[in-house]
Amino acid sequence: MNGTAIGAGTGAAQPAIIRPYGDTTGDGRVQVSFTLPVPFGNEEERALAEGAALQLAAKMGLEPALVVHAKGMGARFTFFVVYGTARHLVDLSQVVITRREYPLLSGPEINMAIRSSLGRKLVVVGACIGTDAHTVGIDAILNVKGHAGEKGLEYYREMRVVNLGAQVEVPDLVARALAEHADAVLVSQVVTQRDAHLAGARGLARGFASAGARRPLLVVGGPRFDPTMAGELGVDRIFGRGTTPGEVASYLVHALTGGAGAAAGAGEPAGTTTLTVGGGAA
Amino acid sequence: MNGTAIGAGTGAAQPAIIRPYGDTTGDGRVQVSFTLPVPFGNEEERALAEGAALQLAAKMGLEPALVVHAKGMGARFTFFVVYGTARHLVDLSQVVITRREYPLLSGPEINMAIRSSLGRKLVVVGACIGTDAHTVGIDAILNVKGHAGEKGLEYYREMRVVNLGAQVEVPDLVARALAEHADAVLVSQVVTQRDAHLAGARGLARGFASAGARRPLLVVGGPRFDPTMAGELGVDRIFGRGTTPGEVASYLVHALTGGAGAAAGAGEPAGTTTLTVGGGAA
Amino acid sequence: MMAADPSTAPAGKLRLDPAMVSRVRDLAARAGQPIVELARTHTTVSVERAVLRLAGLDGADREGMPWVNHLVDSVRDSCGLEHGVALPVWDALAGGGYPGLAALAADAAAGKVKFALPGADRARAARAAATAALARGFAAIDDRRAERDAMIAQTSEPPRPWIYLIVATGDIYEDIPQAQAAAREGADIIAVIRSTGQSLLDYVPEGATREGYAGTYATRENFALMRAALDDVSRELGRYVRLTNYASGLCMPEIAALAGRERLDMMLNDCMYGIIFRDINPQRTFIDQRFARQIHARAGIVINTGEDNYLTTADAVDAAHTVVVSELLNEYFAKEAGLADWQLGLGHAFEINPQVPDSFLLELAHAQLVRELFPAAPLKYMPPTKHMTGNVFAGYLLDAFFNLAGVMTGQSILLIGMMTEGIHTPFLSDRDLALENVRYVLRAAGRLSENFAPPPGGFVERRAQQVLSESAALLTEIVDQGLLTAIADGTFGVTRRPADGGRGLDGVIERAPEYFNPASEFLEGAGTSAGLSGVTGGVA
Amino acid sequence: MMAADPSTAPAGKLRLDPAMVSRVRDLAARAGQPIVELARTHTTVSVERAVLRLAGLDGADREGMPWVNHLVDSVRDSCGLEHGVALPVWDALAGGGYPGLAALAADAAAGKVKFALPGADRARAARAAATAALARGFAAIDDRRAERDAMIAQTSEPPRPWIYLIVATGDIYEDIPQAQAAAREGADIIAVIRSTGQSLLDYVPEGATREGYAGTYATRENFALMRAALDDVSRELGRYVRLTNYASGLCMPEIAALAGRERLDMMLNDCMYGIIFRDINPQRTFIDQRFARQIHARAGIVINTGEDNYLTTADAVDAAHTVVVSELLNEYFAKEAGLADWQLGLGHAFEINPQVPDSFLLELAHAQLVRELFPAAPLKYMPPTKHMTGNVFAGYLLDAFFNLAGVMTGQSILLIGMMTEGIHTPFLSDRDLALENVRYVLRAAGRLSENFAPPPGGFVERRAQQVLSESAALLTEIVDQGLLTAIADGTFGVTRRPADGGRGLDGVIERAPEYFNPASEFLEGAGTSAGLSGVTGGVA
Ligand code: B12
Ligand code: B12
Ligand SMILES: Cc1ncc(COP(=O)(O)O)c(C=O)c1O
Ligand SMILES: Cc1ncc(COP(=O)(O)O)c(C=O)c1O
Repeated sequence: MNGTAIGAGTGAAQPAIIRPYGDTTGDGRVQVSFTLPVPFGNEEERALAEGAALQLAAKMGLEPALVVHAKGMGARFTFFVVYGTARHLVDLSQVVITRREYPLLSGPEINMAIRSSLGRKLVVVGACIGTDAHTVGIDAILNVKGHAGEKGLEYYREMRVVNLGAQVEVPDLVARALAEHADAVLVSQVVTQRDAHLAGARGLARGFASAGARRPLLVVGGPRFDPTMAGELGVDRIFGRGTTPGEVASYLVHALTGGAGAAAGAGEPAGTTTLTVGGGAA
Repeated sequence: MNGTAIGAGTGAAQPAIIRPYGDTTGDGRVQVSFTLPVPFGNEEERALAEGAALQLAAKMGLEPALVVHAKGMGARFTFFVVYGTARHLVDLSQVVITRREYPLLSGPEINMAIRSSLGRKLVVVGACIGTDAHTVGIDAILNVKGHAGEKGLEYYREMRVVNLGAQVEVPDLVARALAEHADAVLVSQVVTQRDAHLAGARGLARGFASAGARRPLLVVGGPRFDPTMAGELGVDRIFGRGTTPGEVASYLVHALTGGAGAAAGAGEPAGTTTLTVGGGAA
Repeated sequence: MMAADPSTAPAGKLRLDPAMVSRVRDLAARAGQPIVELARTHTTVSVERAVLRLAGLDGADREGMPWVNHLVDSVRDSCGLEHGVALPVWDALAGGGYPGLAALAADAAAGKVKFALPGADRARAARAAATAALARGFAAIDDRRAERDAMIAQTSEPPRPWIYLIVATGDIYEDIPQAQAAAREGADIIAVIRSTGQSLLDYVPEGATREGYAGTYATRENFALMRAALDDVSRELGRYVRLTNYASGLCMPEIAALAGRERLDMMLNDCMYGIIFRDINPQRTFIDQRFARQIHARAGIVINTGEDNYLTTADAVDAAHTVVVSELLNEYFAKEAGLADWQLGLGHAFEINPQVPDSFLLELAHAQLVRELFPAAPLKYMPPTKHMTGNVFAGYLLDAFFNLAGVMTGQSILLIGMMTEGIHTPFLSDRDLALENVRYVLRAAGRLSENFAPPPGGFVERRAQQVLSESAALLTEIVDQGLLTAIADGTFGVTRRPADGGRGLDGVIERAPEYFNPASEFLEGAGTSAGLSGVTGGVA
Repeated sequence: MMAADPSTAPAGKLRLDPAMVSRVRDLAARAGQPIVELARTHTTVSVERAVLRLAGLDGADREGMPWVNHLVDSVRDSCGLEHGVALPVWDALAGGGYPGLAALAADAAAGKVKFALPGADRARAARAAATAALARGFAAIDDRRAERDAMIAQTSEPPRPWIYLIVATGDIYEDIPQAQAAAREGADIIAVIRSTGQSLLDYVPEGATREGYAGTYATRENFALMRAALDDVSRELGRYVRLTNYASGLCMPEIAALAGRERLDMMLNDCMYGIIFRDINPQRTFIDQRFARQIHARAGIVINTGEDNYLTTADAVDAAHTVVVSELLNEYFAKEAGLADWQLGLGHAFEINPQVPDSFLLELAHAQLVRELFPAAPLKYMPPTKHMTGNVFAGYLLDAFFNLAGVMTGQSILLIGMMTEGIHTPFLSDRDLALENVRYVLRAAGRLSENFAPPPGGFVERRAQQVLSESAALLTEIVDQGLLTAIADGTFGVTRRPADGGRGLDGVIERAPEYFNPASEFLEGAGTSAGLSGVTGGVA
């Protein structure tokens, strides 16, 4: 990992304008599957259904496109698999990526930064809020056991972690966070059906709105979050799929100690890129 | 199957404007997979790669879209699976479907039509041309054994079928067709890599160009043909995926006897729909 | 009653030691006995509300708070619940001249009723009235059970394994067509997942509902709507399609009562799921589950336990024995509550990390072990979830191997995995593809199990025997320290749940010596459920 | 030499009757003998060209027509080929004072050479010169064989089953990175599919090629480029990656020669594929295949036969025995040509319609039968193609079951199926996903075969024994009527190929009594290949 700009980072050989690749450069081949609410019974219906699928493919910019599989599901729906040639170009120079605004620090650096700038332990309160009971993600960040080979925040000598577990109501979380003098509140939201996670994050922000100056840093995470949405949801930072504890710890130091860690000279420089859709590998 | 217009055929309950259906009406959910020629190594590269995938998804009209899987393949390629919400609407009233221009006839009707209008056997010469050796498709149309429960053309008393098999060069085919006084030449093209099938069909048309008035009806088939392209390729008719022998026989009668079968009053009326992308089920 | 006869223990393909098998069963009984004692000597608000629901009290006030809650809360406020809700209620009913329980509850809600424990005479009348009301309630449940048998006779019993599918739109009116579509594509059992919040509600919502997150509320009306829709499709298909819902949670006994009244066929009902995955108080859960299971026993409902869940938070290899231990405990509690073998849908799962070498052989060992330990139980086998990623192709493949393991080891109920498990609640097409997957496996390899013969001393046999001895060791520890302590220590699902923590402990009440529960005389005593239903258990 | 010793016939999992096994082997030898006789008494233009290629003659005229074709055609025009090409050629070479064969060929192409059969004296000299040239040629081939052994020693031999993957872009420079990528992802063998037209060409194209339909031309240069690229990646991975190409076709012996010279490791070489699927004349094919196989034997190349193809035109259940019969014939011809057991990559396939009940059990029966009939052969198992549709999810699943059948029955070489088989030649990602598929199956279930034990009298055993007796019956018929008649009657792949039909019959020449082939003394005689290579065959 390094701090260079995109163009350089991707190497000289990488052209800026690319297309999807099936088995030859530039062939543009893409696979798509979807269901349309149309029947697939008699010849008439099948013709209409496949025509509808091809219309959608064309609107998606796939031309030519072939319906390679169509299957009626009950009397009202048809499932399609389509392969086609995407007419769109991908311009790598226009790719929107949010940059990681902080350096990745080692454990000792994090502890030292906290000690030197706060002079006390950094207090983190974590929870799954509302009806979400998926604690594995937040536990991966907080518990000593950690995730992906990195120890969780509990492991840091200079952090005090209070993990409230699942199904915590926002008012209870606010009360507890203030009582603990939390520097940061970490909340996980895994269920996304009907945008439950967005509602959850907004609820969190609203809950802490009245806390004024005592409002801790609000950090939200979960596998289906778009990290660029923090502002919109009223929280300070969002972490996505594959986040590691070290990333979170480094961020906390950056946000709460004014980047003392980076000032310590070690670690990786700020300004490298963070993922738009999550923090790591698939 | 019936001969009504599209609107009626799809039933009163079918709205004209539809969207893809994941698990709720109107949710627009679509699955896409593709490869981009971008590396997926370090954090920088991954961010760029996922951003590029999202850019493509956005251009395809998927918004929001989530990269749910990204995998580096070697040093230069990344494979993605994306789920997103298609912003496009499908307008069923605008679906382009070519109509089957002839009625489907029964075996006796076909034989009778040939006898009454030609007064002799209808001669069909079939082959796989060029280097294509996939005979199963043309055999399915021609051989007695047939396909999908329908007997092949050899089974019709009033047809004489000469099946030349695979790898026939166009000049040889032309010579043989003229020698046999073929009414129709049926050619299969299954290999489509580098548009081999299109080249094959064009070569067929060119080959028969000099035959003038003696040029037989040219019929081409194969699983990846787009039946609307007949004119463009210079042949009379194209059959796609899932064609049945009965469809082909009915077409031959229609094209070569002036639709005598339909005149016989029986059978299904002309004007029903034929598939844009093939004749049958997946 | 619980100690298994060693002579009936299966030899099977794994050559399990019958003495070992009866030893673990014995240990489970010893570990469970103190918990049964706890349940016998305590009641809960939900148990008392369930009594009222069994007596037919439905409905809610304008805010949606059910009358049963109002009534039980009022009684508790007035005179406590240690004698049960029945005596005060039926006494007040008679005394106030109410036309029925709902009217009484409405007055109680309005603070117009003062409940008291009746004296001996009036108590006798109240007791009789309550018992009569419950008799009518149980007669209705018995009718529904008979109705099930009739429906099965009229349609048909699908062959094992039964294909179990989930619907989870949050809207009962979207769930219904999806469930019917799934049934037409081959589902034998439809489970309606509940909204994420419901199990923590200390009341059962009312009416048909269209709002839920990642699931639909369990209500009597939703039960009835779905059961009717599935009856339609059962008749259409000539195959009885079963309906499942979830009892575990703060209202386990009440939902059990509603399930019996609306002819649900199976219910998720685990002795520990609520404790571990919903942070419900352990004592509350154990008391509730016993009464809920007694009702299931009567209603001819098959229970499904939740051991599969442990493997989402614990490692499926390291914690394999915790699944077996929990199944033995669930079996003990279930039989004690009157459930027959054919009603024990014990749960287990295919959750080993697919990166682990020999993972499929390990899965076979685990699944075969469970099959042989519980030969007569309709085991419910759960598909991979934890290691399902966004790679839907890999997911489709893993689900196929799950289906295959199910078939090779003769599992009874296969919950069908979705290739998009790692992404979203199932799309219509996910479910359709999942059914195509299992249909292929059943058709192509349904008879493979005849060729599955782990050799003596081979990998599979050794692994199964290892898990069994680990189970014995853990059970011995649990007997020593007590089940509540073991749970507090994070034995199951690496989640610590202290005996006094979690929700709902305030709803637990120690029974007074004169505690009266009019349902109990219908529910306790030997052989309650055996032989009532045409369904027979056994190895698939 | 061919009749198998009954005592070595395998008992195995299917309890095949050793007498039956040796009976079918015997019948195959009797059916094959007349064909061997035909090959011993005839030559072909391609056999003669192969002699020149073995002697090192490469290159082509400006139109791309190879010098070997010019030379052979000239000789044929001048004095016929019934004495072989060698005597007239080496005689003219000496007589004209040519620096080498290429110069002679150029002159011959220009019509400047008149070939004649030399008289006794000059014949002796020509014979010696030819033999010396061939000795150098075979020394080169022996060197390449030793080089292979060295490379394997330097890298490593991958464990069985070997993963076999196809590249097919039509452009050698696209094929190379795709092949390397596949090797890095786990492929042990790379096959470069040929362009659709090549097998009907009566010459071998020259040079590196970038134009081909659905495959890349087999040329010496392409062989060399790909072998070098795979050597690089073998070193990088520390695992020897094998290269395969296709011999069958009108130039079978020549391509075999080039394969030996460029160290290909395996070659598709079937005694009947060209006849049935390319409409090449049967006699031509049988003569060509024998000489081609003799070269493979010397070069230490494993052959792959093409029985899998029959099941794309015939039904995989009805025609299962035709696969076995053809394998027995291929084995007989191969051994007669000097190939050792470890070189017999006999082909078979997983092609049963997945809608057929018990299809997976039938596949297991077929695959296990072949495994037990040929215990020492590196069997090549082909994935489903015919029943692969546009449903890529279903296709991915079917491929997984193919992989599983391969693992359960101990197949040696697994050709990896593509989920898009029914659609297009493989995408890069198709191949990557296919490798993930097989890696999962090997990792998770690689040791499942220890648990696969078809019970006596069970479905699998009965099916295998049925196929074996059907094979015996068919072989008996073939012995009676002659193999050429059987082929004419559509016995294999339901395709009728009369003995005098098809392409290339005009390239067949009956040998004169004085026919001389300088390669033959290097190729004929016992034990040619045995013990030369470090590769050992046997059950995976
Ligand atoms: C384990 C699990 C459960 C367990 C949870 C146990 C527990 N104590 O957590 C049990 C079995 C109880 C369960 C129940 C249910 N689950 Co669940 N479950 C899963 C499962 C299999 C794995 C989730 C997981 O543990 N991932 C591993 C962790 C490490 O990853 P993660 O959560 O993404 O966390 C990482 C990052 O996102 C990030 N992160 C996450 N949170 C935070 C917070 C902060 C502050 C930061 C910085 C970072 C961060 O860092 C983590 C490490 O990298 C998924 C399916 C899947 N394969 O993903 C379904 C899934 C999440 N469940 C789902 C559902 C619907 C449910 C149920 C409602 C019904 C059901 N289908 O079973 C119930 C009820 C749950 C409820 N009330 O919330 C759905 C959600 C659908 C959606 N998109 O809305 C999923 C996707 C399954 C599905 N396809 O239907 N579930
Ligand atoms: C069988 C088969 C073979 C057999 C052919 C045997 C034979 N005698 O036909 C063998 C093994 C020899 C073979 C070889 C090759 N094959 Co091939 N083969 C197939 C396979 C598995 C099935 C094709 C088939 O029989 N379909 C069944 C018939 C009934 O369907 P159909 O052809 O679509 O025909 C129907 C309609 O299309 C229509 N129709 C077709 N023709 C005509 C003509 C007329 C006039 C009409 C009216 C209608 C009509 O009616 C038919 C009935 O409904 C496909 C993969 C697949 N699953 O589709 C690959 C496939 C076609 N082969 C392919 C290739 C590349 C080859 C090879 C070049 C290399 C290889 N991969 O093996 C070689 C060389 C072939 C050559 N020179 O042409 C590719 C083509 C890729 C592409 N899109 O370009 C495919 C798709 C496999 C793949 N994914 O790589 N193959
Ligand atoms: C035994 C058991 N009960 C209940 C549930 C569901 O509970 P809830 O509705 O609380 O998510 C599950 C879910 O998997 C379960 O296994
Ligand atoms: C034995 C054998 N030879 C050759 C081939 C390929 O031949 P062609 O290049 O003619 O397609 C195959 C294809 O499957 C085969 O099985």
